[in-house]
Amino acid sequence: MADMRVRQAIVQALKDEMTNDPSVILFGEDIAAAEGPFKTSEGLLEQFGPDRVRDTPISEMAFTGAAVGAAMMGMKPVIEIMFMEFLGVALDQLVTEAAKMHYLSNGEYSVPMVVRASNASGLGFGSQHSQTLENWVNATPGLKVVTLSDAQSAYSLLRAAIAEPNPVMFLEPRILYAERGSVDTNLKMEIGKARLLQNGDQVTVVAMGNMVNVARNAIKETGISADLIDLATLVPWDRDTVLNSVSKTKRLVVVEESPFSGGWGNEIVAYVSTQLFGKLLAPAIRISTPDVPVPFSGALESRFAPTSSEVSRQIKELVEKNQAPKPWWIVEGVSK
Amino acid sequence: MADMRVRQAIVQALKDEMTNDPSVILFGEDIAAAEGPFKTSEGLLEQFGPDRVRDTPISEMAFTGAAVGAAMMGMKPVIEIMFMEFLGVALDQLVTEAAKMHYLSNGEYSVPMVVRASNASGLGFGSQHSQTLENWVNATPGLKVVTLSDAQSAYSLLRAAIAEPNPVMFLEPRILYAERGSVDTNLKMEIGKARLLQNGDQVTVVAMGNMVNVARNAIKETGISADLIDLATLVPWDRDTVLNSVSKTKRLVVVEESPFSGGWGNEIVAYVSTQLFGKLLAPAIRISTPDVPVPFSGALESRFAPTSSEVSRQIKELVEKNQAPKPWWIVEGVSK
Amino acid sequence: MNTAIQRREEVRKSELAWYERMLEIREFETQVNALFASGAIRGTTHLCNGQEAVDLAIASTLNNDDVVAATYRSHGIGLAMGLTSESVLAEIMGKATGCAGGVGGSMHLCNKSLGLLPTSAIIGGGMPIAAGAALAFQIRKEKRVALAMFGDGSTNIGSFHESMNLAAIWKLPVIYICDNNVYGEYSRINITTPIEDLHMRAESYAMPHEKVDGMDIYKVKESLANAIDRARSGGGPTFIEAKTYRFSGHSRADQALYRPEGELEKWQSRDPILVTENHLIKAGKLDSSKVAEMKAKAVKDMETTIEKVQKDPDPQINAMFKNIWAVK
Amino acid sequence: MNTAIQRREEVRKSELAWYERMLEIREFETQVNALFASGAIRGTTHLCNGQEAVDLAIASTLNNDDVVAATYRSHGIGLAMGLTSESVLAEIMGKATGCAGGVGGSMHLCNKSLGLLPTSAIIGGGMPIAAGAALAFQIRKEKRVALAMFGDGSTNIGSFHESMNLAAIWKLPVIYICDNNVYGEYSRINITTPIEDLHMRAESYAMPHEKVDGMDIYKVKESLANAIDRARSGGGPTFIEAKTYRFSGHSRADQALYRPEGELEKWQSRDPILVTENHLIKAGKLDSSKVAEMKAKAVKDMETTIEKVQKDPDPQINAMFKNIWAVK
Ligand SMILES: Cc1ncc(C[n+]2csc(CCOP(=O)(O)OP(=O)(O)O)c2C)c(N)n1
Ligand SMILES: Cc1ncc(C[n+]2csc(CCOP(=O)(O)OP(=O)(O)O)c2C)c(N)n1
Ligand SMILES: [Mg+2]
Ligand SMILES: [Mg+2]
Repeated sequence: MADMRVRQAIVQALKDEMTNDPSVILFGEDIAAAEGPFKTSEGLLEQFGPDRVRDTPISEMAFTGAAVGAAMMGMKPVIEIMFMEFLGVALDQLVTEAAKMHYLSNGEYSVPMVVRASNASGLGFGSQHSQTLENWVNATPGLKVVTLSDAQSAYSLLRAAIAEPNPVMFLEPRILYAERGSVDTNLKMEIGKARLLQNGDQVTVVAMGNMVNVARNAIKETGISADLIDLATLVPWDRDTVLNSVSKTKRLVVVEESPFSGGWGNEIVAYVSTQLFGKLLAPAIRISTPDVPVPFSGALESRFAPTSSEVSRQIKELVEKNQAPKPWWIVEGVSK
Repeated sequence: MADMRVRQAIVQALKDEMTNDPSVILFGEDIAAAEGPFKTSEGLLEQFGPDRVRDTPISEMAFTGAAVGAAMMGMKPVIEIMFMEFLGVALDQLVTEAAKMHYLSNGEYSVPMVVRASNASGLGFGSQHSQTLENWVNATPGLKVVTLSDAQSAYSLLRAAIAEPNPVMFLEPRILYAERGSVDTNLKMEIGKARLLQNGDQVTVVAMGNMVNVARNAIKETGISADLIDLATLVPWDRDTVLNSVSKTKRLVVVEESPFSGGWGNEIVAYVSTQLFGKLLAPAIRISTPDVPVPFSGALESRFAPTSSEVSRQIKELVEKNQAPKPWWIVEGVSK
Repeated sequence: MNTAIQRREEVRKSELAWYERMLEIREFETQVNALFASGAIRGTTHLCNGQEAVDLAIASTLNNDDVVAATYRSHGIGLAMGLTSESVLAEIMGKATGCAGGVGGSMHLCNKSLGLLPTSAIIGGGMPIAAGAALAFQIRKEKRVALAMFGDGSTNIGSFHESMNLAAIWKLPVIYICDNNVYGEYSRINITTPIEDLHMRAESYAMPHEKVDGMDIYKVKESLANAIDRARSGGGPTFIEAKTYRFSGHSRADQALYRPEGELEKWQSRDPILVTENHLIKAGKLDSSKVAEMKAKAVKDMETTIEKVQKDPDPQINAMFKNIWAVK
Repeated sequence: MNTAIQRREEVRKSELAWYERMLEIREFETQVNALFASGAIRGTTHLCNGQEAVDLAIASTLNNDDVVAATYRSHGIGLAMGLTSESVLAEIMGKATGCAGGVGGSMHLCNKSLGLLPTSAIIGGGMPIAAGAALAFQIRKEKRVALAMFGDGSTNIGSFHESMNLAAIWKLPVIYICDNNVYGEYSRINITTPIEDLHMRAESYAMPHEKVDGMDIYKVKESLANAIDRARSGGGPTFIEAKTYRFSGHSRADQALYRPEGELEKWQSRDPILVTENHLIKAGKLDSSKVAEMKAKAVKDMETTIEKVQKDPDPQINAMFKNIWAVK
């Protein structure tokens, strides 16, 4: 067990996989000599040399595509998309090429690559550098999607992602890079398995990324007895764990940092509502961001993603009244 | 009232808007001299000249961005992305630039542009030319998303999209281009309004694009009395119309051509399940594609998107048993 | 040795096999066109008539363990590299026996043993992938090369620029070869592109480049051989522009009525098959009776192929669910 | 006339105003840096120290109704074009009084009356947008031009290539100006780009191009004026590479320790402010006491600005919900 920051856990995972497997290579913008804009590749150039750790030009399409090609030739590239938004200039290679290669080659080629990308709000990076954007990669058969929520999952899930024989989108909420946590480097986590972080019986709270931490605090504030599930993998998500939990608690709250309209939480709420029809005590609900671009000003951004007080208010109301609470922007009447 | 093919309705809408408003311009690959790969700009170069109707290089990022810039200067560009997949090389301009310009300019600039794109399966174009991909543009505050389902909506919704002061993603299921229908050129449709196509009381069926037609046939086959709603606008979708209908019928079926995991129908099912909790007779369900890339072979592709027999089977089962039916690939045990 | 590799060996060893293969390809495309017209094939298809010399040059000059990232205009390169007519036609017809089991179709051919990566239907799709394959070879110090093929119109996509730059700065063993067949879909290259000699674009990346007569397999091979040598010996990438011409329309529906008068005929007088034929006749390796015999054989073989493939089974429904996720 | 336009007129009319504005920008960036360091500002910021000549050349040479698509490195061009220090600082501090009401931040400045499009934080974001603005001017036969600014590293993004090609083939009245400040983030340009003179890339598009000393506003203006003339008279786009240097790190956290020894100092000896100063002194428009006075004023003004802006109100919570959807 070691205490480390999330960014260090990422470095450690990369280091351990690179040590074990010479086919693991890294590239991205300023990840080598500068050790990464978020210091997530500290020491790796020095340890593994310039062949395996490379700085790229500002060419996301080219280097994402290069990862596809290298992976098809048996390497395991781990590339860094500095801010998730930059996939907007390179999405083709991930969704339309990488995800379909195994299929289109009749199973002959596979694409064991990992695309790491920082995402989400909270640090004052503005509308074009703060989105979550899971939708861009969701609903793409052939592509797995994973999000870290703490140092342990950073370490264990990134290792699992690198070991995967399929392309994996690995999302790293930027706001967590500096967070500390204890890491057991022997702990394995499986892609496709949710993490049941906390046990309770009144409500199931499902979250991903930093919303896991927000939800944890919110649950504590309410004093309500809750199952807290870190979904961790969005594709393919762990239907069993979620269904089992909600079958027990009979209430579901999804806490997500994505827009009220169209966010990934709809998938969870819809599936559970359909499957457990007639068995729930309260409507399954989502706590999300409002339908707005991420605002810069701290006065606004601090309320953009669900806060623990908003989450605790909604959980409390749901459990007490068995009715769907309204989001804060409706309650406060500020969205019109 | 005129009888025309969907592709002709598109031409007519473009022509009428271009006649009314000299700021409407068109560009895209082979849309001018060749009159469009799907003949959706027939006669327009001849009528409006090469300044307003332009062929572009194979440069989706550049010409999508050019539409953004021209729109900000007061033009109304309508561009054609031949196959929706090609947005994978240009998504940035639509989602990260166009959709946020009004916000980031404090309301000073607006971006009245339309991106037309053909999408969906059924014609043997294979995995990289047959996807629906609504997710790429969903959940993007500032960007509207519309899908035509017949000649009338092709005409009326395209005109509405061009008149919109915001960027609009206008989706055209390719398989419908040759379909005929009667078109009233005086009929206005509003973006954001669903179309209630058929009235019934046992179930509400919500669909978009060609699935509207599939659903219509399916309903007929079952003999069940159903509300059929063409959602038409995905962002912002018409919550009122759907809620009103389901409040009446107490059953909801969403028929969508997008993957079981992550498809847009989750939004509808989740919202309705939450809002009408305790008021439904049966679980709200989705009928979707399986989680596979679009296969080429006719033997496979013919079953990829929901068929009318699959839809009627599921609707019947839902109405009769008030339980969620299993999709065909589970029933037949072929997906493992 | 599987049939595909055997067929590859043929074109790597014998000049006559180039000619034979070109005839096979031409007949294949002719019949595919007819099958489409008759409704026996669905979807779309992009014929390579006029461009066979480039396909054969690539297949016969690369080693078996080199790799090729090609495009939707894939039949010629697939057959040249060694795919059998049966497996290509079956793929185009969506049969279980197709080289991708029928899930790919005309735009997506593939064969790992030949180094034919799944061909991409997205403009610019294969260019960075080839760079990445070359990166793997470079890191592992293998003397293999990757090659990306694409058309003239594709030199206007961002991926072209980024891939060329990346390949150049990393000195990757990759060859970019542009089949300049004068048209991108229905647009003549001059409508979309302000320069004529596309190979000059390599200057932006300090990358060696060359223009070559794409109708003459001997010339294309010479140029390719130099580029391959350079790549294998650590000299980095090369950009080759092969001047060819698309004898058919862009895809099946296209009659290519937009061509300036006489353009097609001018280029047809330099038909790559004719050019090869003349070479071989001059070298005493071919005569007119042999030509007639080989042409007749190509027609006959294709008849047999069609007959066979038409009886091949469709994929079973569970084929749709296979090969989505790789397993360790 | 609003203050912003008045400020724009100043730099369009007087050489001394260029110098004054450069001092203002330099002091602005110095104080922004300090405010970041002190924690008074959140997020990130990209200073333009060393690049002021290009900003002023653009602002003073373009007409008021021309438009500029710039980047996250936006403070200098914003101030040069006429935004007040208050409105820029307020934006950077997320105040309601910011030029984008505080929702934008350091990377997103905007002012329609000045023709400053919302600056983009995406590499390559503004390049096609500028082409599109120019397209509007061309179609409406207005004699306006659009200009896109970007850095050296940004010439490796696909959007650069596509935009240049589109602008060239359509002969759009657009000017592409590359601030080659030697670095893209922490990477020296030679690490990512195989050629040194980036303007040569315009050859791929048969586009006129020029390299210019970016530390000398007079030279940049001359080059720009030619390009603008060409654009206004229907001659199409131009690519200008201004050789400058980034005196600061890439963004606030960056100490730029990766610079080769002496490089910064070499460039600092050609500080654009110094170069302008020398020009003006030589022309008799400035002397050392005036210099001292103007510098002191810049410092004083910025102090006032900071004091004022710090007291400005935060946006109200409903600001988050405004201006998402345009209404007819
Ligand atoms: C990103 C993208 N944009 C557009 C298309 C549609 N498209 C298919 S082929 C083609 C023309 C390509 O021309 P060229 O590069 O000259 O190749 P050729 O077809 O002549 O072999 C176009 C525009 C596509 N497949 N991908
Ligand atoms: C598509 C995209 N990729 C990467 C980035 C991250 N990024 C921001 S600034 C920058 C360096 C740009 O360098 P250059 O073009 O030289 O401009 P400069 O910052 O020197 O003005 C990078 C890589 C981005 N904003 N957008
Ligand atoms: Mg071509
Ligand atoms: Mg730079």
